[in-house]
Amino acid sequence: MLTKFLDFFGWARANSPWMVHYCSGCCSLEILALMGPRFDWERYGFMPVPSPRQADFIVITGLISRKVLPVLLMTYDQMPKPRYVFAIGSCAFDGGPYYDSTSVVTNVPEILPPDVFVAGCPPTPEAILEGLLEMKKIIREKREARAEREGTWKEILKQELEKNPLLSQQPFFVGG
Amino acid sequence: MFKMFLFSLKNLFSKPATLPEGTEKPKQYRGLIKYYEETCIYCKKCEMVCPPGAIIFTYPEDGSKRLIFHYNPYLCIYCGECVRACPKPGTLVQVEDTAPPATAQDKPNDLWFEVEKEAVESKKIWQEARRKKRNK
Amino acid sequence: MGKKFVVPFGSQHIAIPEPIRFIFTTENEIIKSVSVDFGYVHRGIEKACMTRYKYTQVPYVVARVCGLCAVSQATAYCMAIESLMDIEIPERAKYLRIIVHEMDRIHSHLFAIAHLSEAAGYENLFMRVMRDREFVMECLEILTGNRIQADYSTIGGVNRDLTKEVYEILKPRLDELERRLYELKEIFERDYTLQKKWKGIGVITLEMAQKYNAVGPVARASGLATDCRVEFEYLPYKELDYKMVLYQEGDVWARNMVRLDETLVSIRVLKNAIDNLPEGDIKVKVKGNPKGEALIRWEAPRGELLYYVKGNGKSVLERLRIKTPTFSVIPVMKELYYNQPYAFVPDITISFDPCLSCSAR
Amino acid sequence: MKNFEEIQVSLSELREAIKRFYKPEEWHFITINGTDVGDGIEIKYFFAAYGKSKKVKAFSLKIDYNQTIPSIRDIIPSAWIAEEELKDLLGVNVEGTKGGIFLEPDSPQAPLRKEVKNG
Repeated sequence: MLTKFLDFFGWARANSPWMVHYCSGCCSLEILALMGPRFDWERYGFMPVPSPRQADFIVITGLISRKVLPVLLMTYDQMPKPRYVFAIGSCAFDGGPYYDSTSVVTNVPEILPPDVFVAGCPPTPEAILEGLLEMKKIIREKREARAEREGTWKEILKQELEKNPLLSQQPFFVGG
Repeated sequence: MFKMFLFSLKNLFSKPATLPEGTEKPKQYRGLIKYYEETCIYCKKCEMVCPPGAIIFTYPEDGSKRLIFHYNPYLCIYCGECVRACPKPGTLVQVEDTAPPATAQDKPNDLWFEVEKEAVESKKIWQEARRKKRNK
Repeated sequence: MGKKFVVPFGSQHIAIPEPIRFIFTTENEIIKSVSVDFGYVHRGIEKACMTRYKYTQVPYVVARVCGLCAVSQATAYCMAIESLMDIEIPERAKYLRIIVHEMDRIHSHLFAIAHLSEAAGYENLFMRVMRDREFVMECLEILTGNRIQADYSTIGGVNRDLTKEVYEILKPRLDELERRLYELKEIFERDYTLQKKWKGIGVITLEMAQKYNAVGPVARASGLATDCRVEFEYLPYKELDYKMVLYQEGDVWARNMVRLDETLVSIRVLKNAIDNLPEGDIKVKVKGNPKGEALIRWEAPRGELLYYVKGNGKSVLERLRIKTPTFSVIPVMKELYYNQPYAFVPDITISFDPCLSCSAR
Repeated sequence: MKNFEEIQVSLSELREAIKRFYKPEEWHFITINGTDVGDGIEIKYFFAAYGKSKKVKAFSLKIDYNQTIPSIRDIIPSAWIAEEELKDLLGVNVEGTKGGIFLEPDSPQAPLRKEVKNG
């Protein structure tokens, strides 16, 4: 009986995954195209929300630079569990064309491993939608997010905060 | 405001703009790279021109000339520069498919980092083998 | 004299599409001082183009500077190298470049309009503009093979030809888009809510635009006539009945209307270009390495784009400098916030159509 | 082929020259560009004429790595952004810049210098 009831939560979550819109690269345009009427992701229950506090998953759109990494990790830190990571674009994979640049984080999959990764430069909305449906399955089966299991993001965030204590004094910051 | 309201009313009764699931892609899409080994001359021009380094050749241990082609669809930016750089037309072809979404089980990045390491190491072994062959 | 509050805006914020950070000090909701930090997406493209990539590879890398104006970046770089190496490209390639470049402008402007209407709380209009934008996105995909990163221009010409079948698909779509855009213009001109929300907000006067060197639609909305398509003749815009759009008001509404009118002008140029496409090759072969220095000023969707290239006879450039349009409007944006109520900040910010991943490079 | 006019100035006359030349109604200040040429840094101030005149002018000067250049933001108020960039990416000392807009403190400073290697 109890397990059935818990299943209900997975089903409910999977049918209304909300996203925090975290844009850092040019792939975020295709996410906006998804919001439009032509690809219409709301028919599957996806929705952008303004605050990470309400979000179920975060989208890494393209590259992550060093300066933006603490912002990303803090945004992720503020999300309630269970939380999932969705990454699109070659830059999120290995830095893409900037793989030897000194100011781009090339090991994002180690720091914050995505649960679903969609390739492309940028991927088409159809491909992103396919990936999102894949993630719906993961939420449905209540698999643990990969970032919680094997990511090193907690240590990295701690290091970043030690390096730059001003970050933690932001009005909306709650450490975790 | 009234005009917009009229448009909205009209939209209620017109055909939806949303593409239904499983709509076919336009034919001209630039997608994955396909490799046909029969005509390859192993000049490695594609490896040199690729901006993100999504094409890597590893070297066989026995020192033969047939290099092994590796291609990472998740790193590729689909610019098509390798196809244009290829001196033998037909060896590399750009098709319309895209890479399927990768989940945690696939771990494409870990495998790829191994290939990158292997390319450096196997080159040394290959050169050694070549030298031995030549000395014979 | 009220109490002072410090309000951070960004770097992760729902109203702005990309990471930029403003720290406003407000007094009774009126902004008294601003500090701005914008280099969140710095990724060293210039350095990579100066150390690792050959000059023939660079067009594909600089296209990734920005998603919305990817075509402009690559085209501007190619034209800079062509003027440095004295390459004359075929007439057909010039027309094809105009076609793709104007399509890029249309989708970028429509995106900005949609985003601005969403910030005004007009979700219905956002959906409508995004729906119209898909017409041109599909045209781009059919013509170039990708919706955003076209990778169309290359040094010495373009990569793909416009075939007969593509022409058959493009033509009706553009007609349909034009009809819908005229409807849209009527809405923007007449709508009561938008007039209330946008008219007289965030006014940039002509003197201010000149003093802070504004570019692109921001400058043209204030009556400052600056448009590189008119000033320089790299591509045959004159033959295609191109006219500059000028508004005098300088407020949020005028900036929006400049963008909307420019899309209409672009469609006219586009149709003329498609109909009068000359026959011939699309590419010339390029030999040798660049030597010397050249610059190009080019009109990207957001304004003036500067590419400065310096070569020293090797295959890797010695210097590549990209000055993107948003980089130039940040000073006037910062100045505009003074003595404005905090509630106007999202509207003013988005009316500039900021692209920070451009300006940080 | 060079397609712009270049005027050589020295470090001491730079401010005076720009002050005499620049009129906001006629000239559009584009940007400042710095190039590491091996034995110093070449700095160019680009201006373009409004209207149909197709003119681009550049004031250029060459400085040593540790020389300080004067700020021009009281003449051209929008120049601060380009000066901050010079300071961050090329390590040029410009009066009145604070730095740190583009780079993190722990990443290599002045990445556009020739001695800084990528990767």
